[in-house]
This record gives sequence, structure tokens and C-alpha cells, in this order.
Amino acid sequence: MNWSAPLPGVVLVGTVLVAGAYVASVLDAGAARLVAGRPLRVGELVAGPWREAALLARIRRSTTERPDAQTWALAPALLAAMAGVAVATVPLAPGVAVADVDDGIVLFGAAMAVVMVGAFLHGWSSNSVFPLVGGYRFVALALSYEMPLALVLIAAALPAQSLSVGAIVESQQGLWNVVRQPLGLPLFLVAGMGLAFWGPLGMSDGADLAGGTGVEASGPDRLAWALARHFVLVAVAVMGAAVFLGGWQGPGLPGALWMAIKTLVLLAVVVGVGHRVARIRLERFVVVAWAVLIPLALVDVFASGALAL
Amino acid sequence: MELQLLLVVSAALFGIGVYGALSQQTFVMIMMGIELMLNGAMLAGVALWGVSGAGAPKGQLLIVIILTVMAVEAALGFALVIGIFRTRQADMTEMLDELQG
Amino acid sequence: MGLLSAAAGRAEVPVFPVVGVGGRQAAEALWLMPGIRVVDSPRAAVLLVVVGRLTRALLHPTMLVHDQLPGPRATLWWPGAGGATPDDGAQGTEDLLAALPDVVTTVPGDTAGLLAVFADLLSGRRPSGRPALVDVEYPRWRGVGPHGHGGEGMMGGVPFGRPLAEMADDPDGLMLDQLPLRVGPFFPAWPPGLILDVGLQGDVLRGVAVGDNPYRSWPGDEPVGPLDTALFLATRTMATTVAALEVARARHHLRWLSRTLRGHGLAARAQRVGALAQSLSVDDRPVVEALARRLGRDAGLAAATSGVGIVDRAALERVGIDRYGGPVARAAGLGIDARTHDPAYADLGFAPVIHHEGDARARLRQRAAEAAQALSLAERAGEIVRPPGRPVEGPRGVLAPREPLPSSALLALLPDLLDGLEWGDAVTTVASLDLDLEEAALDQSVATWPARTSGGPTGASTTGAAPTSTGPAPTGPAPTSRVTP
Amino acid sequence: MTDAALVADVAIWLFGGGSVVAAWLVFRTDSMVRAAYWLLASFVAVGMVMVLLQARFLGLVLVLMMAGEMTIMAAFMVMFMMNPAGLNPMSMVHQHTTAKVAGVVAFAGLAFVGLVAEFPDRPVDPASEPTAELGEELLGDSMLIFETAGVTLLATMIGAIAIAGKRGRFGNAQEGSAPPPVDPDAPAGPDAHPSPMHGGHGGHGGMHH
Repeated sequence: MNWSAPLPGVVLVGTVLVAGAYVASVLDAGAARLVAGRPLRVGELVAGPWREAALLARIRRSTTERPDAQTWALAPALLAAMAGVAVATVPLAPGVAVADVDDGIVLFGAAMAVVMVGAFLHGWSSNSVFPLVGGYRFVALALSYEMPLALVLIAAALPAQSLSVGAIVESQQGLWNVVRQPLGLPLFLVAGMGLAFWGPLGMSDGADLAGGTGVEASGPDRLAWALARHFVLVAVAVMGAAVFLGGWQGPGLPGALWMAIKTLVLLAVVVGVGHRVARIRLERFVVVAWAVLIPLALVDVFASGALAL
Repeated sequence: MELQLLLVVSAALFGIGVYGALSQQTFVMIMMGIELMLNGAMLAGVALWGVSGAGAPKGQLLIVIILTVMAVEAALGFALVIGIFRTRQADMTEMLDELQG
Repeated sequence: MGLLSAAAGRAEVPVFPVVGVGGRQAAEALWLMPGIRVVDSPRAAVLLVVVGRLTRALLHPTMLVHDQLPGPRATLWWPGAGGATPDDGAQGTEDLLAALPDVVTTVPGDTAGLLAVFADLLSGRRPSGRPALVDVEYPRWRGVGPHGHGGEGMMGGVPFGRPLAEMADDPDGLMLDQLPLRVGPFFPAWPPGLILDVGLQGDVLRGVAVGDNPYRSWPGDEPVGPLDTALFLATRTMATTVAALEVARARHHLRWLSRTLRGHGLAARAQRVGALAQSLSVDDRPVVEALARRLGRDAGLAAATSGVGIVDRAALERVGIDRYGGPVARAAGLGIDARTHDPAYADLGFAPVIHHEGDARARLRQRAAEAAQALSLAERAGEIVRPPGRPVEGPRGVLAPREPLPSSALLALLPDLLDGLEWGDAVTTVASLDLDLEEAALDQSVATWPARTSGGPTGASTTGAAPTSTGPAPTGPAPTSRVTP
Repeated sequence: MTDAALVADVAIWLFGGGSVVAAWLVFRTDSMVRAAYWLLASFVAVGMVMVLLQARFLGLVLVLMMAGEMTIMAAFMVMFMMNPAGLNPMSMVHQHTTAKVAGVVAFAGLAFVGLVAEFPDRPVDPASEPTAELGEELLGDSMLIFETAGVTLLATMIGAIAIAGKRGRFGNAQEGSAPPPVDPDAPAGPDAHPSPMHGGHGGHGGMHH
């Protein structure tokens, strides 16, 4: 099968995103029940996301006074498309990559930068106060973690001597990057949580803003935004599994299965952290990002460079 | 043929940039005009590099320099906008028709 | 469509609560009910649950929120909370029932009834609720331009009833826009009934004013239902056991902890604490002590709360909280506690818990520690009975005969405390004060609460000042929005 | 011509045309946020052309850089243009005729050169690795240029912070400064285009000329 052809490629990426988003919401609901000390009802957990999606599809659209309707609709599409681009660069099994281009890491970085545009536009376009504040918050956070994100990805590319995600996966044959560069994965996940505005970094859509950029969205719009956000989370987890956990490599099982397991582990970690760690303060995070995370990421780059020599 | 059309496109970007930089009153919009001019220059550079320059690495170097110029322009532009706004509460060129602050 | 509706009908029910007089506890119980999800925005809700009685000042905001539900939608009324009945004549409630004839009236906590209404709604057996504000004419925005946002002469002021932003100093020394905004009374991150008029500069609050308390606009009406401090207020006429008082105190603090955790984005942990509060007994002491330790050590919460909303002694004295004590004062190092001199506590070895930082984190640790301490006192108190009539230490401070209640003093802290804070910090600060607008309403409408027993509102009532709202005053979390039918 | 090459060519035309349209809309739209993002669209289109012309790394870096920069720009516009949320129409132009003429002349001159001049036909070898070559160039022969760019950026950062900061070299920026004259009737610049936005406090909301 030639996965680089348009149709199979879109189908593959779409399947990964939708399946990942479904699993992420089941994990999220399960983690919420565990943390809340309520009984885990597997049947309800498994059916939950479908039921909620069906309900949102049934609820009517609402609008605000004079929104920028096109931009409002564009925002979730932008996030979903960028998540798709990110997943496309990752080899999901040996030889199965939609677009394992030789600048894959840079492509991922560019796609994630456009996610910031999408989130800001989602807040701005609804012509309402709390969404706009949410949009600002996303930008303030994103500008702080984009730099560590870029740096840890560069560090991961050093041992592979290539910017291609496939080459980075193969460079981890003997030793995964999570061991070789212990700083990389945590920093990557912090940025990833921010990109999917998840858990402690979910300020742009936080409860203190009554839902932030998503306050005004109802019904299908709310569903689209939730899906887009889950897609970004999945893209981050897939990329993290490939770049730091050795991708499809692993003993015994088929490559695709290893990739799925590793993605699942990262999703579980992010979802678990989301239920355990309080929403951070914007001011404090920005200070920490510039004064701690960026220096740590630089240490990561220098150490990886020294090792690669 | 391809090269000629790309050069016309880059000339159009540059021309729009010139128009914007000269006609706009707001500092940030003027910056947008300047960025568009740089955008046109960059496209011309890449077109010549890709179609006519046989992919010489020095051609890409020129683009890197243009990107640097854009970054410097943006950073200093924003800093100046803040600085001027701080001292004069001005965000448009006409508000700065006096030399003494 | 059938399959879709069937699946949708079995989803968790998204509910937006509207808290009327005496409805706070029943509304908070919604968070613990299985199969129900309380949502932050009316846009996400299918059911509007009105809990308790509505005052006239709450009526218009309630109808606005109702009309923001996108539909299919239905409204439930839980009157019994707060002792209200469908025919008790509370004006706001009557008006609501008149405006929304299809309101379903059930008893508080009736999950089955709620789920049935939801199922009927989605299967089409029940029609979606009609708009409540059909007769009201709002000034329409008649802007020009492709997106209709501009027009001649829009240089500030209030075009079409919408206040525009005005320039004002900002903390960085720039002159930037400041948008006047009214938030409340149903903003989900704030205690029910709180209305704040703020200037919003980006996400920084400038010039905060507390709006009229919507729970006091019922001239001559019996003011309140059961407060969450009801047991403590009852001690003026009733003998109570120390154990019962202390368990009630611990429950109060745990409820507050649950709300606070939710505000910090920890809904699941909040649910666990909320469930613990609901079934709390003396035997839970070890659990609560472990919880207090865990919360005290929690690095994420520490980062979110430390240094936020510092209330120092000067501020306490300015609004007179130094007279009440209470957790807010004790978290700022002021060791006032009525239990210190209460003979009923004499043999229990009571000494007040004190923190010194005075910030939101200190208040969090203070209440967690006091909850654990209260259960430990309850354990030791055995059958000790406390005679009526003496000042009692309530969960927010001393409740003494002929003294105002602590909530209004805490409310007076807000304007100075919130000015210049980021929105998130402001929400953290408001939550950390444990405000109760109903308690404040009781206080202001009767001046001193024991006088209530001798009948009639005393003195010149301050209650005439029902907020007159013209135009679409933003009341919900969706200030500039409108549902198009 | 192979299918793939044809697709690439069509894509280059679409992106090239798109970049010009987006650039034009920057100065035609009535909102600052839209203007900033039309500019971003123009940059993304040029970046895509660069990718299609094999300068993949630089094209993607351009997108990455501009997404951030344009978002900052949008925030700046909203902050400084005294225009709630950047949603009001605006048309704040001066010396319009001069600008139009200059723009057309610049376009005509450059396009003329582009159309008339003879350039050799030496396309990039599809088998080459432009990203690797660029890397070796930057850290090899042209190291000095690369380093100079880096130092320039560092100096820019420091300078920008110094300019924008509250306390400059001459003490607090607020002291001794004066707001611009508040005189709505004063002629606004060489073209004497009346500007109701003149003055520090009047500038809210949109305006129509």
C-alpha cells in the first residue's frame, strides 16, 4: 500500500486522529472517575464519547452578535488540519508514513505554530469578552513554550543527524531518546499540554473564564472545537512516542502495535496530570517558561550535541 | 516561464508593500508594508535560487539573511511602537509632527 | 436520526444551575449526582435548573440565561430548597413561572425526574422551551462595514447600549483600553449572586465595584431560606452539641474546598471532596487529616494560590473583619476565635489554627486544617451540650447577637483586593474568601439579625435599591451574546 | 511533463497568486486582526512556494516564524489602535495618491526587469538535499555570516527590551513626556488629510473616510 498517495494518506491520518481522540476521551472520563473515587463503569465509559457527540450534534447552533462567522468556523478546521499534518510526518510502523519528509520536525513545529493562530482566532472571532481573553491567554502561553518545544525537538534530531521523524525513530534503535535525553520528553509534554490547552495549561478554555474561547460555542460548533482539541493532543502524543519513545521499535510485537501502546501511554500521562495538577497561573508560568524551561531545553541541546559528537 | 511569473508575483508583493508602507498611518500597518516588501524580495530570491541558481547553498544563505532582517525589523518595530506610545500615547505617524517630546 | 437521538438521550445531562434564595446547597449537590454534568456556560446546557426562590432582581438575569440555552432546552424548578413552595408568592418566582409556563416543578435532588425531562426533550415528546424575553425590545447593533462592527462617531460612549472601551492607565505605564463589564450574578466561578462591575484591560481587572446584592430586592418579604450556616445561627435560641457544630463546620469547609478545587480546574478531585463532605461524620477524621496534609503539600495548588489575594491586617481592620475573626483573619495571623473563650470548649484543649501569609494559599491550608481540627474536637467533645445565646464561632467568623454577619465585611474587601489582578487571580481570590451573598443580604436587610424575631424589617430599609437594568446588561458568562432563534 | 511536476507547477501558481491576493487584502480589510492574518496568509503562500521550489527548510521556518509574529502583531494592533477587540472598520491612510503611484512604479519596474532579463535555466537537482547543504554552508564556509546574524539578533533583543522598557537610559519614560496635541482641526501631515484620530484620547472605535 502506498500510504503517500492522497486518499490512503488522508484515510490513515483521519483514522489515527479519530481513534486517538476517542481513546483520549475514554481515558479522560476513566481518570476522572478514578480520581473522584466513583465506580468505573466500563460500558458507560466506552459509550460516553459517542453519546456526548450525539448530544452535541443534536443541540442547536447559537451565535453571538456580529461574530466573524467564517473565522469562527475556520478555527477548529485549522487545528484539525495542523494535527493531521503533524501525524502525517510520523512513521506509524516500519515503512508506513504518509509524508516522512526530510524536514519533518520543522514541519511539526510550523504546524504547531499555526495551532496558536487557530486558537487565538477562535477566541477573537466570536466577538465576546471571555473568548477574547482566552485567546490572549493562549498566545501568552504559546509564545513561552514554543521555544523549549523547538529546542527539545532539535536536540532529538541531533543523534539522528536528520530532521526527518523516520530517521529520528531509527536513531533510537539501541537507546530511546527518553533515556538518552531525559529532559526532552517532560519539556515536550509541557508544550504539548499547552498546545492542546489541556489540564494545568488549559487556561485559554479554563473554568475561571467559564470556558474561555469556547464559551459561546454550542452544539456542533462545540463538538468541532472539542474534536480539534483532542486531535492536537493525539498529534502531540504520536509525535512524542516517535521522537522520544522509539516509535514503532520494540521487541516481539508488530511495529504498529508498539506505536499505539506508546501513544496510549503518553495520552494516559497527559490525561492523568490533567486531573491531578491545578490550573497554573499565567504570570508564574511565563516566568518559569523563560527562566527555567528554556535554560533546561538549552542544556538538553548542549548535552545531546556533546553526546552526538 | 515559471521564473518570469514568479518574479512578477514577487514584484507585485513588493509593490503592494511599497503602497502600504507609504499610505498607512498606523505604525503597525507600516510595518506590515515593510514586511510585504521583504516577502517579495524573498520570493524573488528563492525563485532565482530554485529555477536559475542550480540550488547553490549561498542562495539559501541570502534567504536566511532576509529572514534575519525580518526578525530584526519586527522586534525593533514593536519596541519602538511601545516606546513611542509610552512617551507620547501616539500610535500614528501624524501624532509625531513635533520633534520635542 | 433515531439512533442519534437515542444515543444523545443517554448522554450525561448538561445542566446549568441558577441559584435562588436558599438554593445553594441543592445546587452544589448537582455536582455529585451521577448522570449529570454541571456546565460552565449556558451555551453548553440543555437543562436550566432553578434552585430555590427567585427574587425580582434575579428574574431578568435568569430569563437572559434561559434564552442563551441553545435548545432543545427545558427549565426545572426546585422550589423546596429554601423552604419555598410553588405558591409562596415570591415575586420573582411568580414572574418566572408566568414568563416560562413550561417550567417543570420537582423536588430538589430529584435526579430521576430530571433525567426523565431530558429524555422526553431529546425524544421530542417535550417541546423545547420558548424564549422568555420575547416582548423585550433591545437596541440592535446597527454597525456598518462588511462585518457590521463600525460606524460614524463611535469614539467611546455607549452606542446601541453597549459600552465601548475607554483608555486608562495600565500597570505597565501604557494607556490602554479598558472595557467596562458587569459579571454576575450567575457567573459560575463566583459565589451565586455576586455581581461585579469591572473594567477589563486585557485580562487585568481595573476599578472593581460590587454590584447590588440580588438577594435583597423583596421589600417586606421574608428574606432568606436556610443558609449554609443555619445551624450556627440557630444557636442563639437552641442548645446544640459541640460535636454537631464542629461536624457542621468541617462540612462547610470541605464544601468550600470542593468548590475551590473545581475553580482550579480539578473537577474530579472536587467531586471526591464534595462526596466526603456530604456524608461526613466524626469517624472521617483520619481521612480529612490526610486530605489537609495532601492539599498543604500540593505543589500545583501552591503555585496557583501562593502570593495571590493577600489580605493583611490593615485591610482586615479597615473593613472590620478583625472583630469577626474567621478563617480569613486567622490565615492572616489574627488569632481571634470565639471558641477560645467558650466554656463549652474549655475542656477540649482548643487553640486556634493560625497561618501568617494572608494569601489564598494560607486560606486554603487554614480551612483544610480547621476542618481536620473540627472533627478532632467533635471526637473529643462527646456529648457536651452548648447552651443557647452566646456568641458562636461560625465558619466565616463570630456570630454574635446584634452584630452584622461576617459576609458583608468580607464583601467589602473585594474592590481593593481585586484591583489590578489578572482575571484568574481575581477568581482565585474571590473563591478564597468564601463569600455568601445570601448571608450578606440577611445582614443588610435586617441590620442586626436577632432583631428579626421581633418582627418587621428594622429601620429604613436599604432594600429599595433593586437594580434597574436597562438593555441587555450582561449577566451570564456570555456578556455580548444573544441566541438567534 | 510528469503528473507530479504538473501538480507542483499548478500548486506554485495557486500559491503565488494567493500570496498576492492576500497581500492586497491586508490593506483592504477593515480590521487589524484580519489584516495581520491576511499578511500571514501571504507569507504562508510564499512559504509553500519555497517548499515547492525545494527550499523546504526555509519555507517551513518562514511559516513557523510568521505565525508567531503575526499573532503578536494582531495583539499589538488591538492594544494600540484603541479599537475594541480589533473589530471596527478602519481606513487610516495618508498621501494616498503618492503611495499608489509609488507602488505601481515599483511593481512595473521590477516586473519589467523580471520579464526582460535573461536568466539561465538551471533548476535544483531533485536528488539534492538542500537542507543538508544549507546546514553545511551555515556552519562551514559562511560561518561568519551566520554568527553575525546571530549576534545581530541578540543585540536586537537587548535593544528592543531597552527601548520598550519602562525605565530607559534617561530615567522613567513617563517623566517629562507630553502627550500629542489634542486638536482635532489641526492639519495632519503633509497631505493635510483630516484625521479625527488626532490626539491621545479621541481614538476609539472605527472611522470612515
